[in-house]
Amino acid sequence: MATMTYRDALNAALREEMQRDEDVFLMGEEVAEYDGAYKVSRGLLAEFGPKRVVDTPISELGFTGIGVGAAMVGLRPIVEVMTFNFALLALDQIVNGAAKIRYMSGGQIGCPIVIRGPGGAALQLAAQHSQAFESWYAHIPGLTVVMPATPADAKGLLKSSIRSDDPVIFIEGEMLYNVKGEVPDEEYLIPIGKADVKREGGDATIICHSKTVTPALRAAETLAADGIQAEVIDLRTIRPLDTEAILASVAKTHRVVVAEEGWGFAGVGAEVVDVIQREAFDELDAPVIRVHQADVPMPYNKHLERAAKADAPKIVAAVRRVCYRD
Amino acid sequence: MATMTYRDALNAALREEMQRDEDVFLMGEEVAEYDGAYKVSRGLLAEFGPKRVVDTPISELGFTGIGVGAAMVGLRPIVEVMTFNFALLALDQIVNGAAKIRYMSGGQIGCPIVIRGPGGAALQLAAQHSQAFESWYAHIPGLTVVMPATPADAKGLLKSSIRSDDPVIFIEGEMLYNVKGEVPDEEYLIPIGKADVKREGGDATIICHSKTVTPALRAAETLAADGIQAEVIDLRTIRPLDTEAILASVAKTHRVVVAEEGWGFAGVGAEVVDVIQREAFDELDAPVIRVHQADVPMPYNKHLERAAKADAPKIVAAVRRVCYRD
Amino acid sequence: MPTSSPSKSTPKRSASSPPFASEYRDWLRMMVLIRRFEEKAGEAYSLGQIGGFCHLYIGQEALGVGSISALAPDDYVVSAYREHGLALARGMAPRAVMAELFGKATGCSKGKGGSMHLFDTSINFMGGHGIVGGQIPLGAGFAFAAKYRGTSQVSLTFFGDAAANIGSFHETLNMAGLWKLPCVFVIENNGYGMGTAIARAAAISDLWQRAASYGMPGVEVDGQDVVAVRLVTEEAVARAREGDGPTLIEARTFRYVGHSMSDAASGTYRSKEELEASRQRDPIVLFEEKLRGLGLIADGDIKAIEDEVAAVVADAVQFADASPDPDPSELTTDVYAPEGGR
Amino acid sequence: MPTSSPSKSTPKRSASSPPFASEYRDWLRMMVLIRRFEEKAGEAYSLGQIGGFCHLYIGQEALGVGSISALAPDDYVVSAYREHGLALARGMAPRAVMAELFGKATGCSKGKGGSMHLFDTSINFMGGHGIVGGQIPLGAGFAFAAKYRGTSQVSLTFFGDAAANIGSFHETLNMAGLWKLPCVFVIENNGYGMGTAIARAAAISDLWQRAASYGMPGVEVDGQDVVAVRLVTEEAVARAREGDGPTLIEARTFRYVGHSMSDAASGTYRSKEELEASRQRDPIVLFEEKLRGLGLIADGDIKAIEDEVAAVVADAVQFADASPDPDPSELTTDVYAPEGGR
Ligand SMILES: Cc1ncc(C[n+]2csc(CCOP(=O)(O)OP(=O)(O)O)c2C)c(N)n1
Ligand SMILES: Cc1ncc(C[n+]2csc(CCOP(=O)(O)OP(=O)(O)O)c2C)c(N)n1
Ligand SMILES: [Mg+2]
Ligand SMILES: [Mg+2]
Repeated sequence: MATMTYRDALNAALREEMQRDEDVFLMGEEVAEYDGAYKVSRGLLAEFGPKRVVDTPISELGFTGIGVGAAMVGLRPIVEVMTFNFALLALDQIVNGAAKIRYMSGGQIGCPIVIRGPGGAALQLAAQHSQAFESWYAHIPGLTVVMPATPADAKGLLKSSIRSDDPVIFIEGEMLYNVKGEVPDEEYLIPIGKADVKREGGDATIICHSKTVTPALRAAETLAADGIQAEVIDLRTIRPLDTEAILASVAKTHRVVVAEEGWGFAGVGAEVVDVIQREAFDELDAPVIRVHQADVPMPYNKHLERAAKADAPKIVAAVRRVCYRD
Repeated sequence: MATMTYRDALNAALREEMQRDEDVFLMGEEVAEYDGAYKVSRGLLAEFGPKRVVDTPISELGFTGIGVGAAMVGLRPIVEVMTFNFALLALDQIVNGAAKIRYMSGGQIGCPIVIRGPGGAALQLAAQHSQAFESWYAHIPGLTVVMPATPADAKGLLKSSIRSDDPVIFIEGEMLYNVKGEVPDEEYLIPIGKADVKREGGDATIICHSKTVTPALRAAETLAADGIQAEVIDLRTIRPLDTEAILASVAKTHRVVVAEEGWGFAGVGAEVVDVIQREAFDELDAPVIRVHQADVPMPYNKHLERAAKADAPKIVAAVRRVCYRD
Repeated sequence: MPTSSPSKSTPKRSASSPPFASEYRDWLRMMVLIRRFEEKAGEAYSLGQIGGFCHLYIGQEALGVGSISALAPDDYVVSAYREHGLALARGMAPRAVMAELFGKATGCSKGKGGSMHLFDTSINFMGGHGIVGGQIPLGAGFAFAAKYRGTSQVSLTFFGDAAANIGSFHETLNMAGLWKLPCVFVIENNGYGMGTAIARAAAISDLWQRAASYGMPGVEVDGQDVVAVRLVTEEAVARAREGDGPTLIEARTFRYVGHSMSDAASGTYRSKEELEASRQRDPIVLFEEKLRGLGLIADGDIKAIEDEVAAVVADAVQFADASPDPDPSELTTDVYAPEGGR
Repeated sequence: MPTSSPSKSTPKRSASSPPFASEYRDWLRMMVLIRRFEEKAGEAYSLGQIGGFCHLYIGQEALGVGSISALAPDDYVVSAYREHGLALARGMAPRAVMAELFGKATGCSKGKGGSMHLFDTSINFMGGHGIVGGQIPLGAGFAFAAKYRGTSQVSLTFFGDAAANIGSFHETLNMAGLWKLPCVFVIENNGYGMGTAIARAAAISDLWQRAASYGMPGVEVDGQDVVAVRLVTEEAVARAREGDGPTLIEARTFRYVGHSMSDAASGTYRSKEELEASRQRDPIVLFEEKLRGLGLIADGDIKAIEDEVAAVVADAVQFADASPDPDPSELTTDVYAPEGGR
């Protein structure tokens, strides 16, 4: 297995799928000549040329819609949004177009598009550039929402997403791009809709995804030193949610913390809580506790920002609470 | 008390607040010369003239942004979106502008805007015109989300919303406009953030808002005939959520159903469930059950549409389930 | 890229030596079919057989028929919600359209789409979209795909005058012009977006002039003259097919009916007089007169067309009415692909 | 409404009989201040004293200074994220700007906004916005409010060349033209949106021509010539103030630095040669030469300005560095109004 960054793993997935399928192309701001604002598409213009790696104007609604149109007639566009903050401008095409076209057309027209880019906060980018919208996308039937946390998951899930016949919202993270990890040398796919147990443990379950996986694992280390063995479940796909994996862990630990990067109100964690209390009501030994961003726009100041974010200490505290150890 | 429609109650609120405060104006598509696509603004152009009742082009992003700008310098715009489906196009101005300007400016600039119009489904308007986005807006700190179900609530809450110094998303309903109810003759305000017990009962709590209040009350009638006394809590405001009212009822009934019009995944109901299980874990005698739209884009065919929607029979069934009477 | 200076519909070919004589009867028949179909749809709506929103095409028939007649079979057509007439002009079966309006399983979208969401991939009729301007980037996307694949397909995108004020119009036309996509944009300028006259919504009233911002030709045409529309579209389609990029066509037309079934034809925002005046330029009457003048049809022909069309429309209604509703299981199908992916 | 034909910066007044001589020294000083301030900000960024994104204004100083000099004190200014220079030109205290970049409690936005979100209502500097095009409707909104209230205020809205391709540009300019709002739109055309040259993003390269779509005049001006920018803006502001509606100004300029601190000034998308060539038209050097030619300044003056400015900037940095971080309680304030409402 090679060790590579999350960025390079995504890059490899793009390259392999573009090699495999002539219908796959990449479009977005700065994806071609600039090699990507975050360099995820490095080298692809050189390899595939400007027909298949397309720089766009700053027109999120328009170029997403062009991607949706191209997908409706069978191409497989990968639309890079520079960050998902800017995809707010494209939501109409995603929600009213991509997500609904199959249904509205009575099954005649699919939309095999991937819309990808970084979501959530990086460092000190302030209120307009630090938003995690996964619960919004996951709210919408017709969409698939994928959020890998590791290089291996990023590669295998991006490949699966590109091959999906349905629109996939593929949310990465600026803070994840430099994360390193082992990636299999041979070709592989990771199925959409399957969570992954990133750490086993019998005392409590931490359910997390994307940028909260690393702090969750760190929290588990801290807790282990204190005699609490936490199981860490990385959702990987938000829609469809792997309720089976969630419930299996709850049946084992009976205590749950759900951590996510975004805001709390009607966040992904709320849905996870709902599933658990409904399907495993009698299994729970304590209420499920959630860790998420403070209910404020993201501040610029670095101390305030740190205070706003979900992090390992907050997860530790939450786990201690569900274990009645605080 | 006069009996009037929800539409007329809204109209009266608009008129009274425009009379009271010169800074209040109404803008949107067809609000002036056409008297409103759903006639909510009937007569306002005649009374207040084109300066204060402004027809706009079909430019949701642009005119919402103009409203946000006007609010930033102290006017009190009421922006009518013809339906909240179209407000998808304006989300950047709402989420990145209205909701954040106070915070980003360190408290210097407020945004006293009301964005209002019908949300959710009417009859057979199909997938793109039948969406309930309240959980999206409620996800965003900085926004207030108000959703009255009755004429009296509509009037009192719209007046409070117009007077609020913060941006308010005020979601009405095409299917509510003709609903009649008693409205006090004298001036009154209904505070934002307060739920209302629309029916008392000790056996189970039905938490609902907007278009699900009527079916919830109908369900309660049906259940009463069967010996189950359901309490019906109308949230009225989604953000901030009246957790106190919710918890008080849970403490009384120990059994809860949450009904909403929109989709389930990370819906308003998920948040309500989270609050209840976290704050009243030991009070619950059964898992909370949710009733919401089927997890599909809204179909056009009327039978399919009926099957997709939350309605009284589904609420009855859910209540019977939480009472272990199914 | 130089902007070719926009011209007021100066087609290369003249209609006086009729180049389309063999097609004229078909066009007339199609225009009459659309008119009668829409009248029936309006009736069915009043009877409660059709629900939701229903936007009729009455008055705009020449525009749809003339422009779509310029296409090859594998070209793409996409429109907003006022698309029954366009679907018929493109060749969709009247039965499938009417059944869709009735919400039946036999409808072109299996009863799930309804009036605003007609689709038929067998004729590349790509909808039927309900959000103003939403179909504009889709149309460019089909053109993008054609160019990507190196086919000679062209994409024809219809939208209303009011849609020319929305962001997706601007973003899409800019990219289409920049990338020289093979698409033709047709503004169906019926003078109003719902109840708002164009002069109250657009800072300039000659919308074709906006083409200059996007490095493409802009052309105005009389949308009530089916031949003029055909000629202008034909030129634009040829230009697109040859790789010379998009064209913006502004076709001036009228809708004789309300915005949708819940809106009166006149009264609030336009006067009875204005409506009556517009009827003086009825596209069907104009075309009949032209054909009569050319000696290409006689009274009997018109009667024959009307009779045939009446039968087709009656059959469509009867078919729609007799068709079953979708199976309840259809509620949850077609949300995701049954197989998952490649 | 007729579109007045756009002109290539033909100001009514001529700069040869200098009408602004009394202001020239202030303008030069401000341009130098911005240059030195930004250089320091760049340094502080490298030292980790400033975080997040940081977009410098170096090279564009004449544009900001010249245009803002045409405003009255209660006019509005709004911009994108490349706004440090505009905030200073509008009169924001260098201390307050630098402290905001440092994220300190003494910053103009209390350390909550940062580089992209500078605000100061005391001088009607309305931000600092991070979503491309997002500030354009806001600028029109301020103008709407001015017109609504019957004040004589004008709103000056800045945005980049790349922002002219986004929907909000189109929607806003249409409404501003339609309603004759008192606003002036300034395209800061520095040739690039991040790494994308304008010709690869816009179907036409003369963006001022887009004004014609909105019934307003479009003007191009040399953005490196502070006097020319002032004259053109002054005319547009007067037009707006008199109720004659908006103007679109395209000012051609250069940024000498990378898009943001994480982007190299040259190398990937533009050549060293291109960058060097642009430096031949440095706005500060050009203006110094002009003033020297007019005999309005001498070497000593420039030295004095540089010295004074260096002290101001050093003071700003020192102030920012010494200032406290916001109190932790600030995390949750300013989300909602403390009092609720009227
Ligand atoms: C984004 C959006 N805003 C508002 C509406 C409501 N609406 C439906 S049609 C329409 C008028 C459109 O007029 P025009 O584009 O001229 O087309 P026409 O109906 O005249 O054919 C409006 C405002 C919508 N569907 N989408
Ligand atoms: C809607 C949106 N898309 C993308 C971005 C990322 N982005 C920030 S600045 C920029 C380039 C803008 O260029 P231009 O408008 O010319 O202004 P300049 O930076 O040259 O001053 C981009 C793509 C953004 N902030 N907002
Ligand atoms: Mg129209
Ligand atoms: Mg630029």
